[in-house]
Amino acid sequence: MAAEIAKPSVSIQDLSLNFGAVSVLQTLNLDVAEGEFIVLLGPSGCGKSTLLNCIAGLLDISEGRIFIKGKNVTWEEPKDRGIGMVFQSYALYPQMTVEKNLSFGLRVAGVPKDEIAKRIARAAEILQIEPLLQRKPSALSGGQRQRVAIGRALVRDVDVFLFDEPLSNLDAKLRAELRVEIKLLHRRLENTMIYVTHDQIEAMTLADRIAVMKGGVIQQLDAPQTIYNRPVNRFVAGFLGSPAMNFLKGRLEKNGDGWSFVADDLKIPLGTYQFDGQPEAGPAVFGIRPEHVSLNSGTGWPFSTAANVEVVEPMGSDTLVWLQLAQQKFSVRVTSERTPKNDDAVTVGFDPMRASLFDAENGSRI
Amino acid sequence: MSSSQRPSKLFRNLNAKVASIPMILTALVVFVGGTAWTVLYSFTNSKLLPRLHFVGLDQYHRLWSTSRWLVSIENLLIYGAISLVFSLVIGFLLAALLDQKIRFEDTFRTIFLYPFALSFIVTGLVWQWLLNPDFGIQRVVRDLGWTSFSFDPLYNSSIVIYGISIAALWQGTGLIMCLMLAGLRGIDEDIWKAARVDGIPMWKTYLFIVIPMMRPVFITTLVIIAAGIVKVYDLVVAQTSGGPGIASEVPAKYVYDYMFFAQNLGQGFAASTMMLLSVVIVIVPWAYLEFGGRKRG
Amino acid sequence: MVDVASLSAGTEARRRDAAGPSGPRPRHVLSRRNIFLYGTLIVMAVYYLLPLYVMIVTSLKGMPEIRLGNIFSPPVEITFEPWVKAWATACTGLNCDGLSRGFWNSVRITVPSVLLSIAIASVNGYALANWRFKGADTFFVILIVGAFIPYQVMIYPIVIILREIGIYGTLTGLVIVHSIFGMPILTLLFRNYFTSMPEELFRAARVDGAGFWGIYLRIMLPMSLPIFVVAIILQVTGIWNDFLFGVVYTRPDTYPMTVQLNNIVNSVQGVKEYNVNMAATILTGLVPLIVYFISGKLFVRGIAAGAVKG
Amino acid sequence: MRYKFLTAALAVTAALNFAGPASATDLEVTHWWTSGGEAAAVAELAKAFDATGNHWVDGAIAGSGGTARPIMISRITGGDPMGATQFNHGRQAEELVQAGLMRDLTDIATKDKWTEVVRPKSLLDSCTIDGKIYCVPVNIHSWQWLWLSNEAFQKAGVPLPKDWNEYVAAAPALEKAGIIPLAVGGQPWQASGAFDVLMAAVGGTDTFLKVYKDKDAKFAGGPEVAKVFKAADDARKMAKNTNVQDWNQATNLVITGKAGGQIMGDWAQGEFQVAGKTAGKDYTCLPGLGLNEVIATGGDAFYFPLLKDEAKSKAQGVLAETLLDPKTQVAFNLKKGSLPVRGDVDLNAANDCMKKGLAILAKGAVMPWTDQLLSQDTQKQKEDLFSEFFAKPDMSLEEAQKRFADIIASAD
Repeated sequence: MAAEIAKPSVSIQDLSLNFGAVSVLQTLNLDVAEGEFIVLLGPSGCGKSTLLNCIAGLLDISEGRIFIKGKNVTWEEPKDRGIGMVFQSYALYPQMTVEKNLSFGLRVAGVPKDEIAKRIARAAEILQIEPLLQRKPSALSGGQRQRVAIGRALVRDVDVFLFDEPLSNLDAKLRAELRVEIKLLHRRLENTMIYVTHDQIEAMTLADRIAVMKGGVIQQLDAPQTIYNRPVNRFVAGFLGSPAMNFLKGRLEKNGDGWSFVADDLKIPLGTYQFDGQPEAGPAVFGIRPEHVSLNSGTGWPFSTAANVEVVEPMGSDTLVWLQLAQQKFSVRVTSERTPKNDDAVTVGFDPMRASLFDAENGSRI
Repeated sequence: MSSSQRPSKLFRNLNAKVASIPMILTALVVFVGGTAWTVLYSFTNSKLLPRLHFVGLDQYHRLWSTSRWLVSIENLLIYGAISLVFSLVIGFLLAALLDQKIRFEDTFRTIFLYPFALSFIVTGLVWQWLLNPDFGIQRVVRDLGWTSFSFDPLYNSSIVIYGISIAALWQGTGLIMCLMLAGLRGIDEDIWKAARVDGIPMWKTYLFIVIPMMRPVFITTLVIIAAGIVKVYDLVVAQTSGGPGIASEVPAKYVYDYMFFAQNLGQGFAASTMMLLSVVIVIVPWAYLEFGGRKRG
Repeated sequence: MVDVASLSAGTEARRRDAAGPSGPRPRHVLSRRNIFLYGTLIVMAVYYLLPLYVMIVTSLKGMPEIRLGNIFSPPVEITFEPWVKAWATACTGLNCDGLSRGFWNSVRITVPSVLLSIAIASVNGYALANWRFKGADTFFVILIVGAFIPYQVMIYPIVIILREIGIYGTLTGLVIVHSIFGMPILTLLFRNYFTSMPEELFRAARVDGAGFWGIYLRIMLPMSLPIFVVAIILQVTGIWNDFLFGVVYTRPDTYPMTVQLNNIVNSVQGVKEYNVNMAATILTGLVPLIVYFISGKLFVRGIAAGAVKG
Repeated sequence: MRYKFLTAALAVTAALNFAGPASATDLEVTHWWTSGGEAAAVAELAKAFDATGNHWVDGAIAGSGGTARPIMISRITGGDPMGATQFNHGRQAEELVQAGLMRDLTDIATKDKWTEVVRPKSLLDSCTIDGKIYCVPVNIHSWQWLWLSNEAFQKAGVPLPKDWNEYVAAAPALEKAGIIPLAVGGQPWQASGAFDVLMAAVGGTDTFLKVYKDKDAKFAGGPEVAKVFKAADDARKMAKNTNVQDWNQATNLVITGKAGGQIMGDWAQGEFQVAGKTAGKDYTCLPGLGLNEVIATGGDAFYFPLLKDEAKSKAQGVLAETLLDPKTQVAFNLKKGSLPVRGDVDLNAANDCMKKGLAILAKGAVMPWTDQLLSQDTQKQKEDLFSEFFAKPDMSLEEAQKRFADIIASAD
């Protein structure tokens, strides 16, 4: 996925944005390939929506350039950037029917009438909103409104779609449904899509690549699996995954040729772990996802140890088992059939190959 | 209210009913009762004191053949039209300007709104002073060398009502601006973004999207303005006392003058009944739509 | 931590389009938009400020200077004489104690009137929003329509009503009159505000066994500070500025300040003393102005809460 | 203030020597005398009343009778009466009396023989309703005066006119000198009053009575009255540059020589006096506009609402007698510029103009005034007509006279 993008659909170069003395985005670079589905993921306040607004031209940037389809659009008006945008609150014009909502921008732009009709018909067909065309937004359900909002982007006949948390206002069930629809839409249209969300499931399911953001900086830009399995720092590791990754505080020590992670009475040999560079001895954080740990499955693991069950949380198909490891909280995800009981003595085993080691100080992957 | 024959219903929500007694009394005794009383006595020839000596529609015949009443109605229409149009337009314009993420927004808003804190008496006196041809704007311009300059709306019969409107707008537009600004701020930021992405020019966004969205605000505002228009009285008294001649008379002043000054209560009641009638025609349907039918969502 | 490949691609592209625009869109301080925007605002601001300015400078001038000078020019010789006269010695008939007496009368009228009218209206609004009973809406519509009835229509009936109750001419009578005429708009404000509060709160309190007054005092009141502030501001300014009721329903020794202002300004003794008039005008407007300046933002926020969500 | 002048006087007389101990009682007295000269005059009444051991609580209501009267009536009908109040003529108090709200003063009047002291006797009739006396007249005010500024005529280089016609002839010269020929304030009653004065002076007493007393609408629309309208038209032209509202501001224009003259009642004299001007030297007065030297017997009167409080009722009696006390009469009327209601007082201190008035009064050349002849309602309609007439130069004489005749036709 790290291949160079020769002709990016959207290219952001050295973009910075300051509000007065507050730096919101810092020298940010991002290339999005033609037809790619990029998700900007991060906690609120990380600058993801701001970045999207910059791409749309709704916010003036402080430094840098933005290219869309190879054209420098840094100073262009939003309407001239060849983008369509879908908003969290739908932003439908409440006094207009669905049809008017879809056509208003086109009419203002002077698109011929039959062309408008054609585009609306197509969008309505794709989104299955034909029966709703004469209704006003107030007479639509949340899901229907969001379809119309998408439709408004669709009729603009543009190359790049921007989604600003489009599903956040919907309930869980609808959200899942529309998620699939957006995915289908992307497959059908093959447009470039940039999608902002704070929901990691949406990010994981939709994205070709995810850009995890924090503090106005892209922490990691990679395919979802890579981000999930090899987070570049502790923030990314902790932000993705539910239940969250286990973190054990301890030290990285060299013993003989190999390295091991030591925390309290625990000593984890790191023979199978792939270091990013040349490790150094010192304080470190050991992270491993609950589903990469097994319980009572023999001693065939590169590392195993005994522990007592503290709390059991059944989650339907799986169960989360909480233990104490090296005086620290540690969770293990097991299938429901193998659930232990409270206070059971168990054996914990895992392969450090699946773990992630982070610098204790700056949190970056070791 | 409820009759005592159905005690179970009567005692439901009893506290709420007890708490509403002042409102019910006000509504029934003062507003309905007072109005009915006034209407009833408008058919009498009451002079200084109310007396039930009915004279049919005499008072109304006389009212509509009195030139001062006709002038008053005409003035009210002009003043009303100016107030409605200009306070809505200026109020909205100011609000829209303030909504452009400008610097010193608070300062400007404070400046535009402060006259609203002042009474009509104060407003009238200040503008009387400013529009005084011997001391005010006319003199200042003349002193600058334009000696034929003439601006004396308060002393010119044909434009005096505009002079009053200037003062009224000064006092009242701040409030309208405030209402409009609140309305504008209540509009989803995303709507603006969507319109920009759609390439809709700002004025079209205001005209076709934002203003229609602000319909409730406009209605509230309209009603507030309309209420003020019908009641206009103190301002005229303070600024011109209806002069020159009868050029700036208004109905509320006619009512007052004939009730108390000419000691012809019947005539005053008839005039006020006419005012009521126009208010009722405009307001009742609105009030019922706005507050009566709609149930809590 | 940015993907290295993307970075290099970025560098590539940068080279490609080195000449293109970069950074913020050019915005000149003196752009046409800004000139129009601030130009309009400043012109309007001058229109709104001018009267206040003229009032102040006039009140600081002596009469000879007023007669000769220009109303906009600042006073050559500042004198506080007019202020002292307006406050303490201006005469109405034989009473030469200026506005000072009226000031205290206004305070005595305004404080109880504001408290009573707000107490009544907030309970009304609360009952209308949360405890609807049959017919409540009808009364409310009557009340709102009542707000449009010219006051002159009511003067006579109210005189009769107050006389029958036996409180005509008393302070109590005037306070009740203010409460009556403040009721429509205040009830509307409170009703809208309480309606906009989440109903779950109200339901939760009822489940907890709170009654009409319990919910009002313990749930609604503490959450309604903004609307109370608006109501207080509206009422203080409204009642302070009232002229008609003050003049009809009080006696001369309890005249409010506005009535005294009118008396002083209209008690022309020879020449109109514009400076004293202006000083008296400012003094009378001072209380509502101070209220307004102090409350500033709350005022605006409150209007949004009450009036707009109709 | 405006109504005070329209206030007709109710006649009455009396020299009261109210015996008996006066206990100190506060008595609120409402009135609308707030201009400089008026306030000074009221102070005399207050002083005299306080000297009886009671206390005059001043209830001045500025603005106009229009502002003040509703308050007074509201308070009387509303059950919160003041101790005494300045009021208009008998016709309006009639209803208050019929409602049983006013105090009958007959016993005091009889005891103190008011009928014998009050002069002219007609004043008493206006205070009498069904044979009972309900008010105390305090002065005689007459409207028919032309006040001229000597300085203005000097400046314009024309001799002082001796009557209205000469005055009209001198108007162009005054105008040329930058002087407003005639000052007429913006308050409606001033225009209406000026017209009535012209009616009495230009038309003559008979015309005046035929129109206002007999209410002969046909006559009012006829040629005799047309002459009066012609004179009113002259006045309108002469007054067109007056930019003031209040009557005393208009008087002030004359005092300062900015205007040539003013048609105004004798109360204007108080203003000249306060300004330190001397009759004959600084200003000149022409009763009856120099054409018809008659004095109208209008004036001010005090009414006493019926009170429950006995002490206050007693104080009312004291006030009633104080008002007619010869000393009070002199002090008050000198300040007020009006004539006393009793002939047995010494007015040596009176100035030129007052003496002219006294002389006419002594000759018995008196006539009733519109306030006694017309209802307040008719007066108001008349005011509306004439304030419009004076403010609108393009209103034709025919139209104005026709509307005037209509008002007279429906007058009561």
